[in-house]
Amino acid sequence: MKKVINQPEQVVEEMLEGVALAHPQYVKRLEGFNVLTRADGPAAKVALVSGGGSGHEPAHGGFVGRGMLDAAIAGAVFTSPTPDQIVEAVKAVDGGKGVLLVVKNYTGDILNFEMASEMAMDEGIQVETVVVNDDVAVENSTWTTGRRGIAGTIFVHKIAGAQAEAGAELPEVKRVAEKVIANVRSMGMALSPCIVPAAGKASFSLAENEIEIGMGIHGEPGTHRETMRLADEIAAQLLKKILNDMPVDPDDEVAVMVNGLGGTPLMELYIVNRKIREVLDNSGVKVVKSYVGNYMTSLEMAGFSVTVLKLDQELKELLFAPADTPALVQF
Amino acid sequence: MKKVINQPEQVVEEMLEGVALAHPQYVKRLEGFNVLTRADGPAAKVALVSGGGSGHEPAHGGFVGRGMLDAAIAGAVFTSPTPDQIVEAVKAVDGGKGVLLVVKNYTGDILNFEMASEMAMDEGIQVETVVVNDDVAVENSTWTTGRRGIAGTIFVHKIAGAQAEAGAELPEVKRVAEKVIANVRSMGMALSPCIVPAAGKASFSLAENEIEIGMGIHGEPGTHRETMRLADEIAAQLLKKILNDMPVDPDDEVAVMVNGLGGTPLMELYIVNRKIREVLDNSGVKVVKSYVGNYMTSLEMAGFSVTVLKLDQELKELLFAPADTPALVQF
Amino acid sequence: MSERVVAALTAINNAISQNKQLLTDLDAAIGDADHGINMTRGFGAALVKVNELAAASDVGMILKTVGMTLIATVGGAAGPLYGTAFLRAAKAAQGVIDVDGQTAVRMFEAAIEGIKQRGKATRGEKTMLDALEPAYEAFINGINAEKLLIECLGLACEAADKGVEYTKTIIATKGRASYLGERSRGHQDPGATSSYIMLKALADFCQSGR
Amino acid sequence: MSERVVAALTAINNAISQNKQLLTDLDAAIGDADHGINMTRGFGAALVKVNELAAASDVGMILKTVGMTLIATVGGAAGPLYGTAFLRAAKAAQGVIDVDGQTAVRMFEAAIEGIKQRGKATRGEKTMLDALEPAYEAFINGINAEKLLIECLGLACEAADKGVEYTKTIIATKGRASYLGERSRGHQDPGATSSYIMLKALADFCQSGR
Ligand SMILES: Nc1ncnc2c1ncn2[C@@H]1O[C@H](COP(=O)(O)OP(=O)(O)O)[C@@H](O)[C@H]1O
Ligand SMILES: Nc1ncnc2c1ncn2[C@@H]1O[C@H](COP(=O)(O)OP(=O)(O)O)[C@@H](O)[C@H]1O
Ligand SMILES: [Mg+2]
Ligand SMILES: [Mg+2]
Ligand SMILES: [Mg+2]
Ligand SMILES: [Mg+2]
Repeated sequence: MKKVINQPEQVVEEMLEGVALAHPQYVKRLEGFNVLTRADGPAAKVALVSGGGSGHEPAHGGFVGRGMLDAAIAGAVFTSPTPDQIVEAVKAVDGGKGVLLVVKNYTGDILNFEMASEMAMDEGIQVETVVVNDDVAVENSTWTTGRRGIAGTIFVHKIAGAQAEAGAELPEVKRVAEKVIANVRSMGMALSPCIVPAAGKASFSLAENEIEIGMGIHGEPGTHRETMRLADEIAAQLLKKILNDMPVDPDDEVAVMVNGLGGTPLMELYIVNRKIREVLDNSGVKVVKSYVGNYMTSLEMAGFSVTVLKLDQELKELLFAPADTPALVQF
Repeated sequence: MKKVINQPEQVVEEMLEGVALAHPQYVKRLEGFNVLTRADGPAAKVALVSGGGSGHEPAHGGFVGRGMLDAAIAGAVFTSPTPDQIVEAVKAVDGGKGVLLVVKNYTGDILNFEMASEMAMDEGIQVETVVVNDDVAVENSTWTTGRRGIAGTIFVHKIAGAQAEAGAELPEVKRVAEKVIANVRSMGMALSPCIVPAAGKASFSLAENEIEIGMGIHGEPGTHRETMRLADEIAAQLLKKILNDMPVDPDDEVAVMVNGLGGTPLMELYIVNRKIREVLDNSGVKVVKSYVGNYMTSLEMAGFSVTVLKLDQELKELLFAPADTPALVQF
Repeated sequence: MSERVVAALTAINNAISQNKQLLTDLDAAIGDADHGINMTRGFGAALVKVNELAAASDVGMILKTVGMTLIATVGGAAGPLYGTAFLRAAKAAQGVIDVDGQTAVRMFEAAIEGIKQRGKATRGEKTMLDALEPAYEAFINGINAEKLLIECLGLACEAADKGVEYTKTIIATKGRASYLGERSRGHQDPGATSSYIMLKALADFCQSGR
Repeated sequence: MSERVVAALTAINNAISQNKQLLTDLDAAIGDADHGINMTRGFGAALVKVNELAAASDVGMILKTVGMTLIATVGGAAGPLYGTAFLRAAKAAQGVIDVDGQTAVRMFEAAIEGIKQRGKATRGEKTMLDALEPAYEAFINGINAEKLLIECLGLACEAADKGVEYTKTIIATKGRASYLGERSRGHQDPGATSSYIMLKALADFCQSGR
């Protein structure tokens, strides 16, 4: 394992210090907790709180700022944060209008945020929760835990964040968050594994010509392995799986995210974006906004995910609304 | 070699298509050339043109937009673009007030931009050139080609771009560009090599506990190898080399960039930023702006560079001026 | 008595940290490679807290401290689940100074109930429950047959061990491993394994007669 | 005649593309692993352009086409340098249909002059000049000694080969390899190597008597 770190046990702590020092105009560290909050908060608006294990940077701390999150809690690497940390984040940013928790659908995250939500409500704070489950790699079934939440989460932050910023009440913020969740689908693949610092070794290995399809964002194996193929073939395959799950009609408007998992050059993400657009453009679907880059990563893993978000007028306006955060600025 | 690409010979072409499709609000492809220009250009202002080999994404195309570049020319991977391409870029964006070429100090880039500049001047366009040479890894000497240009180049784009946007004349834009160059220093290191797509294999290999110090951005070996050490030690070592070359006084104001080479998790860059700040803060230097992320990469190489830019009032104002480009947005 | 409980917890903590790599490796195969790291961090912290308690603390107080600390330090799925288990066991042991067979049954049952309520899983879904439920059944059968507490613990361990083996034969339908579907078969569940390790450490501790 | 020049260029192009990997590997050691790729792309493009020329084109016209195409397709340091070399040689061969010894000397000299003006390097800096300058000297000595053109080319190749060997012993002070300092010693210069390969391909072509 070669990593630019000091002690593996200190990576989250030191990263948060580094973030707070780099972006004082956007975020501050909640003293004593692994929580980043907006530098200018709390505000008299619904607060958006998200988080999860670390190792997904810039998610989630990089999306704290105007028009997106009010706080992000950073767990240990790939480990959901604990309820006490979440509660502190909620208390720190509640401006009296309630808090929406944006949780990715993993047992750990669900349980910890659920406990935190109970604790915060005991203290009289209005708390609602939405669960993001955009990954179509795994079949949804009532007998399992359902689908994972991956890069589509960023769209929930962006759109619910804009809605909150606009002064909407908690139920209204929750409603658009759920509308995003109902209309966003993703799927990923990996060329190489990642290494959890404290584990010190890769959690799987791939042969020189092998790739993992249906990759999550925690170094866990995907749904299956395939032989390496052309970028265009892989991109088309992921997109097909997405559109099978969520059909998109000609003339529908969508946003696209081609998300790098951490170790993949931007050049390759743009090559993927080219193919995604070729397929969508040919079928008449209107891509009105594209995000290409590292948004929800998995440490140094090489690979990418594709996300499609189906838009209506409301979602589109909120997606195009300003955001001012360390990792996403748009005006 | 495992890469998300189609044909190695097509990577630049397909990447440029992908960029143009992703960011139509910012850039358009100059038909028939490997050139991205501002979507809204040319404007009646001094135009800034830069470029170089591909593989450094988001540099340079990602910095085309308001407040930074007017055009970027993309050569083959790690290969300076050719004069004909550069001339077309210059002609496309010249708004009658002349063009400043921002060139990194490599023989190939120098020669090709020089030929292009002669050709453009022959066609009656006012052209000036600045050469960025911020890398302190290699000793400067009149007997060699001098220092390389690396991540500090982004500060030249940002500041000269702001000056051009403000309506300054060509000599004034050139003057601030040269002021940045005189006040910016960088140094990098690598944990792993990168693979030029058409070459198909890594240009060097490092043992599990080895790192390259003084790394450039073209997969070339650095100045020497060392045994892997703590992030804090490496960060302090690079910073020391930078400050030896360009002393900074207590109370001086500086900007810092911790630049990922492509394959390094953002988490690690923030850990480095923490140490850089510890050293600078302790010595009383005022870091007024920080950039942490992938700005000038070397394909999938793992590693990072540190850049320090010494500011005066003029540079500071121009650095803080708005920019609106695919890879850097600030307001 | 509280010293004995603390000593037992110390033994459990040692067993967990000795198996940190094993648990992490098992989690790497079908999860996210953090189970051993998380459990080691959590139990280490719990031990520190427990050692800070007043000497006169009852078993309930001690276990409550463990539960609270696990919840605040383990994270992931295992944190809330094991944390809840200890909190529930603590409730069943409120005011208790000496754990007899019947109390132990109530504590064990409450712990499992807590895990089931939190995690909404049942046996056969490739989770810690596949070790804990058979262990509980063996334990209560032993108690009902009026065997010694230490024998009952031995039976529980055997059953948990078999449960761990069983997890290799099934696919996961709860927790992170469930995303692997068929691919999760053939692998041993990390949570079931950590449950077995804790039971075994407890049994060995009691066996060692102190 | 123009057919013979095109055939010679075809031979050079073949030699370059056969050595693509070698040139790239040499560049990987002390540069950026693109020299073979760039040269192959450039000469391939030049051949296409040259084959589009009118059959009656003079040598100057053909070489000018090569030079222009190299400049527009090679990129990097080698593109402007070799491109300029061919353009200068083309000037010296303007209107020429048959290249005799004296014309060859003038072309060769002009080419090297062009490289020196563009690149501002001199012999001993570990560049293509370390192959080309000795080759030129051997060539002109041969011509002055009134040897056959084909013999002179052979002498030039021998000298270039020695020059390539010599580049292994020195450190680079020009071009990308100069950033390596002492570390560049022991490695053979890719540009000197491609110069040798071109000369050798030309000599072999003339030798083969067509
Ligand atoms: N719903 C559940 N009920 C009971 N146990 C569960 C449940 N989900 C997961 N587990 C247990 O948790 C273990 C994983 O714990 P851990 O790796 O610490 O958490 P995470 O999966 O969040 O990384 C699994 O091996 C399984 O035994
Ligand atoms: N200033 C110079 N004068 C002459 N030859 C040079 C000069 N700089 C570099 N070269 C030659 O160019 C070769 C490298 O070419 P190439 O790899 O194509 O370009 P780049 O270095 O831009 O990648 C070197 O091996 C050297 O022989
Ligand atoms: Mg986890
Ligand atoms: Mg090059
Ligand atoms: Mg786990
Ligand atoms: Mg080269």
